[in-house]
Amino acid sequence: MGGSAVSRRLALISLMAIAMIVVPAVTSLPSGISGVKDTGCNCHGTEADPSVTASISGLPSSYNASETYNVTVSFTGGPAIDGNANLGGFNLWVSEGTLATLDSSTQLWGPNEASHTTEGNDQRSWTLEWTAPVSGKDVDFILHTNSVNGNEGDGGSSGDMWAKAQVEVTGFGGELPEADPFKVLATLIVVSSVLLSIVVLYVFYRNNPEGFEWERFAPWITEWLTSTDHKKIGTLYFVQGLFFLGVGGIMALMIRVQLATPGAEFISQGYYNQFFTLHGTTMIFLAAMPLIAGFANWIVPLQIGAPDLAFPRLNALSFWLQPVAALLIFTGVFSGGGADTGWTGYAPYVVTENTHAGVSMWAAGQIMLVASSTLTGINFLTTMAVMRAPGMGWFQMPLFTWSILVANLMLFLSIPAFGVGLIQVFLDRTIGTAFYDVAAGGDPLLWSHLFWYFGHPEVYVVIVPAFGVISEVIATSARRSIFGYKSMVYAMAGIGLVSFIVYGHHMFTSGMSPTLRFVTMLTTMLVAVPTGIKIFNWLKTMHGGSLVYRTHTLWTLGFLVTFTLGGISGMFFPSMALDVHLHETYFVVAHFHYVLVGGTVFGFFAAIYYWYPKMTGRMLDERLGVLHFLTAFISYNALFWPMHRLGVVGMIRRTHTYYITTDDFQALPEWAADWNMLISVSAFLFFASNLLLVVNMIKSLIRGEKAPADPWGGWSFEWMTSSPPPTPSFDPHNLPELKDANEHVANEPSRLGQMFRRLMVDDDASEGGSH
Amino acid sequence: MSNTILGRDAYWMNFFGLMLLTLIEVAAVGADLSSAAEGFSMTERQLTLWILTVIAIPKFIMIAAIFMHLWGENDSGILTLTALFPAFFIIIMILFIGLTHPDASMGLPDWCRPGNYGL
Amino acid sequence: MAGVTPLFDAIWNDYLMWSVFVGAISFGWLYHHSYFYRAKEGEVPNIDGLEVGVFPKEYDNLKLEVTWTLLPFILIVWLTYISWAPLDAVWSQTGPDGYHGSECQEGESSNNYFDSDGYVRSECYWEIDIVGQQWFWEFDCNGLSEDLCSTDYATVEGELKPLLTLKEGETYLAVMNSIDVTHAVKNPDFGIMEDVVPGQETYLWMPAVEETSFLMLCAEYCGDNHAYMTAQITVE
Amino acid sequence: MSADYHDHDDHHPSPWGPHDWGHGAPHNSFSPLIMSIGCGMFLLMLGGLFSFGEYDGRYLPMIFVSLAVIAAALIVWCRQDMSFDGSYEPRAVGVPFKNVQVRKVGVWIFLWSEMMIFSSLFSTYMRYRQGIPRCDTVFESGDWVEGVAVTCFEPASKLIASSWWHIAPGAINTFALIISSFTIVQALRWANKPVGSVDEEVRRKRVYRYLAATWCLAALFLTLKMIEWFIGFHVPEIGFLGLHEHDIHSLYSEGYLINNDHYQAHHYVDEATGAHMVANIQVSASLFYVTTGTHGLHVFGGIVGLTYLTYKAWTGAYNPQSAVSIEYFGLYWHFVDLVWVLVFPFFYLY
Repeated sequence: MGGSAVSRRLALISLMAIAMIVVPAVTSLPSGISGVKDTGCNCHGTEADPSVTASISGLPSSYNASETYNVTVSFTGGPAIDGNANLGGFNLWVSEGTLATLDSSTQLWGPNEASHTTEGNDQRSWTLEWTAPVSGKDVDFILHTNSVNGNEGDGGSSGDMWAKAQVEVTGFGGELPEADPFKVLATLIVVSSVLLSIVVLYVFYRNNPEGFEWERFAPWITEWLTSTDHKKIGTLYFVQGLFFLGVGGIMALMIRVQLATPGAEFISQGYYNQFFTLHGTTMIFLAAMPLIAGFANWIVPLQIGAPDLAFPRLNALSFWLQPVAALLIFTGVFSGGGADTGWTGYAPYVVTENTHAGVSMWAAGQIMLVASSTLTGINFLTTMAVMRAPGMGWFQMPLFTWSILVANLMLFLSIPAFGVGLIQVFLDRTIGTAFYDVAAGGDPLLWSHLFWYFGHPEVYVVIVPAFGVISEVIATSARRSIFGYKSMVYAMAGIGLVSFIVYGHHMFTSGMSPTLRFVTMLTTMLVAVPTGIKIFNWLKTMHGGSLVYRTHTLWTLGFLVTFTLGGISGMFFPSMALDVHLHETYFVVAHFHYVLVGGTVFGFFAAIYYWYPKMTGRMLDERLGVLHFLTAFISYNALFWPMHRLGVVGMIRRTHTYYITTDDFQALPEWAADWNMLISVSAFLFFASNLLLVVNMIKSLIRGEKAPADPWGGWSFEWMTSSPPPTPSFDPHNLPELKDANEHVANEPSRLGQMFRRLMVDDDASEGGSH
Repeated sequence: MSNTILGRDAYWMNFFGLMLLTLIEVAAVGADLSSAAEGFSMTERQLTLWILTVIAIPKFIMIAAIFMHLWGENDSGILTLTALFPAFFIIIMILFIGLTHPDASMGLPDWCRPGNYGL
Repeated sequence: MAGVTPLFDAIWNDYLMWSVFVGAISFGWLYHHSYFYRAKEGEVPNIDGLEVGVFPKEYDNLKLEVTWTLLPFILIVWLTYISWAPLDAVWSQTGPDGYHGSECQEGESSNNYFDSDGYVRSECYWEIDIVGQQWFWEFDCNGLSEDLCSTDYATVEGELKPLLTLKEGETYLAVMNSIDVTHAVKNPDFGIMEDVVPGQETYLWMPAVEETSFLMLCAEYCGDNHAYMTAQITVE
Repeated sequence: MSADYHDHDDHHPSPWGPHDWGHGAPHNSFSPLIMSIGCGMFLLMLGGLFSFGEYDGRYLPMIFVSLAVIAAALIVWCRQDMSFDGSYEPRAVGVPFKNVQVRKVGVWIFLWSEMMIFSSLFSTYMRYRQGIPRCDTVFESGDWVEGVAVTCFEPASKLIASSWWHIAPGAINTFALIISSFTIVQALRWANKPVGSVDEEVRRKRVYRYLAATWCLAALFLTLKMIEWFIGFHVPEIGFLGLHEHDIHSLYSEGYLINNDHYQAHHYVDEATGAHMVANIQVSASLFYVTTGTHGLHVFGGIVGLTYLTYKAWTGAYNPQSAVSIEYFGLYWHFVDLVWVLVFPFFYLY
């Protein structure tokens, strides 16, 4: 704000200084005039003379972008009379667009300043070409003309007169002038607050149709802002997750429109680069993780029979850090310079000054998300370790709870590495430390290591909870207990453990230590084993069952198809000869969207259809649900399946455009353009089909059927409570007790269990553990 | 509070032990160890590093065991196990991030190459 | 299907075969069970007697579970083996033990040929430099003769881009460096890529086995003009 | 939703005020919301205050505003906890933490993430320490030209461990932290003495004095750190100790800075030619300041916690029923000490 005013003033002063320096030059009249825009034409006398009239013609009242106009500048009056050796000269300055000469009577001082030449000083009018800018800003034309008498005395200028004319051509108002980031951010906060307030008031009104009174509204809204109840916080997470799923989806659509045809200019590369960066960051951190956290908040305490989480206030803090962090991450977008580093934010690009300004806040927002995840981790790990209802041993925990346990363990232990990396980047970008300054010896690969040490567990963090959902849904839908409960648990734990030693496969072509590349190539192959166990166990669960087809059953079967495909395509990457070609191509994009959309998102769609009645007490519409599944499943596959083929023929990620083979060089085959069009169309269909889910949820809230306590016939504790459950979810003084249909196991700890038991605090220890 | 070391109060004993070890550390850095280092055929700096590392370990254990109650309480056993849980992940991090060094792909060591095994 | 390089194709086909095999088993199983074990009209049975608040009857079979732990394990051991085999070729070392010998002396030729496994072997190689910079590539032939390696400019979609001309039948080792941020050389027709990292040299084997002319791309995001950071490589 | 809310209305204390810890219903709080906003503001303003090392003072007032917001949130948080008297101290059920206090398990799990944070910092340190040649090695090799900066690793210990006086603040800090670890277990011990075995007024005084001593030691730690980093100190002439009057320069005035790419030190002067070696030490300085600074921030966090504990102890709130609260804080505090046990040798001595 102040800075730009100061620099504008400085620019003005320096312009004036330059003008004064060139004064001697401009007085040598016949060769042209320059630098008179601000000082006025002092080359022929000090004052403008009213007897001379300058005029500009040929300009439209408002221009079209990039169109070229012929501009004629002329003057009348003054001492210029026919027969003089020289008649006059001019200087034309435009604020926007570019000038060009048409003949030798004019010359350019720059793209926006022109004058006459020695040849042209015997004319009274000159014609130039002006190409309008694309910006759409209003354009000023400033013209100075001399009318000269052609004498030689006094350096040729005595008795000459000059005039000034100014014309403004209005633009089409296209691009906004550069905005002040903080003003824009403030405006956006105000606007979104207003929108949010309207929504909140409407929801309040629906709940209290008898009327709006502050006495009723204040405690209601305070309750939502301050609640530490796991169910309310779960709902808040859920709303945030769905909102950003939409935001991330819209950014994906922008990307797809741009890529629908080769060489398109739908969005500029600056925006494209922001969109793919924020699409990744949003989808992983602001959509997938909050959706998972939402379900974990809602379901985990209910499933283990706990009244609430262990640290409810920390839980509230975990949530509230997220919307604020989201605001920081998007700060740059509001001011036109969102982060453009890719969600991986590779160093040293991420710390260079020619990144967009939003990168700093992108890092800052993620630091807050790291804090949020850390608090969530403490909370959930403690809750699951200490607050299971009587009778519920580790191996009686429902599989969804197990999946949240494994996911939180991975997240909790890996995210500090990311946090440290982000802090290094943030400090590099603010106070100027040199962690990733290559000239100072910084190692760009350190960031990749810290990022992927977290990043690989992270992608399992978002997929493992979906495993839990699928395990619950498929068992309930098949009316069976899950096949191989223990091997399911061991497989999940195995995935969790392996995730920490495989991350190097993201860096196979990065110049990382070759030994580590080799080691992670071997370990990456191992991932297939526990994943395979899980898939086969799910399939076997259906065996001898009686599959009741509901919407969540459909999503689960859909998950099994897409996740298996995603798993298989994942096996191509640890093979080095394949990886050096497939790395950074659309084959990778296809793979991780098959796992993250076909896995996580499908899993959580199943979870929505499965647990929504429990959360709201209202059933969802099955017909709409089936329609949602069918349209989404088909458009999803049409969206991501072709990407495999595009990747193999060499289409790379994160580029604003792609090249089709021409006569001169080989690039993508011609059909690649058609396939991209197909992908883009499918993307819109996929997005639209998911709106059905939103419609379904709203419809259910307004006039859904009342849900019973156990609509699907599940066994775990959440089905014991009413729909929706009371607060606190279970009476702390009268916790439910889990019975076991297998009587033989409960009281016989295994050898490992006996070891634990020796280490544990005895029941009869007086005031066990205290001092 | 019944814990004792050599018949004296554990906190006090631990405190004195820690002070002593820290004094040794400071002394090891300040003292001229070059002649001793030659005896171990290493540079003085290496010897200092070894002394510092070796002393850091008992200090670490003493603080964890006595002050953080990982020794001698009812819940010490299970909490020690809890405290050690991240060890695997820390080791992986130090091996993979702390101790690797960037190199070109052709620097793949022989033991990773099939050709080395005649395959 | 791919037709990238003989080495890529060989492993790709193996992998594709095993993928189809695994996919066929999984999907056959899935489709069969989801149809055959569907609930009949109006029927809501409770096969394992699920009951709220009761941990359900265990349903497992150790032999089966061990089977589908071991079989995939054996499969991945096999896949690891076939992926390991080309490591010597993909990340070949220099010198007589490597697939591309030592650096060529003047007058020598790489004489590229395919061995029985589909790997390119050469008698010696030529060293060239590739330098990445926001947002263009720079080639340096290191003084090699015109017919072995030459640099020029070509027009790619209306923009002037660097052109590198290599000789068919020769093998090149690209010594790569970046002067600002991380880039990556991606040569789709050679089926290879490797990052170009500032402050560190990386290497890339480029065996020019057949005549072609293709676009070299930047595959690591490097800033505004990333998508347009291309160059043309011609093998003739 | 609003319906069942009203059922609980009467039990709900204000979200600003002290909690009623006696009943199990959720305790509402404004603190999380305010703290999040404060943290967001702080990071935003920090991004305005510094940009690639350029300082812009216009954002400074907002930094203080955001810190005030965070402080307000902390005050609300602590105010709600003041009413906590230890009567509501749930214990774990089931394997493996059976009978252990829930909050103790929570603190230990929190320490996992602290361990990973410092492991990440140490991994960074190891990688750079190995990967970048040491300045003294480069200097001795003679592989440098005067006036052209050499990129090399200059450990801070080169300055700090150069004399007894230089290392004094760090060494005193080491002892300060060990003593503070000891004072806090003493506070715990006094709070834990069975009721009746000790006069309650004596207990109150002992507990809060030990906690206050811990507070002072933590403050001493940070003060000495600032002296070592930025201020330096003066050694007077003391004849009978053989001391000469001289100044001990701070790291700042020695030019050991995160943005110094032209570092010169007296020990990098070639005696034969008088040529200075100029070094780019930004990475080593960044590592030193950020790692020890992260530790220092943990000490600062400890001071914040100790302020609350000391105040609560002054009101006489700690007795055997509620003493475990001191232990939970103590676990964190000892962990900070443990980290120093590693930071001190590797950043100050080696």
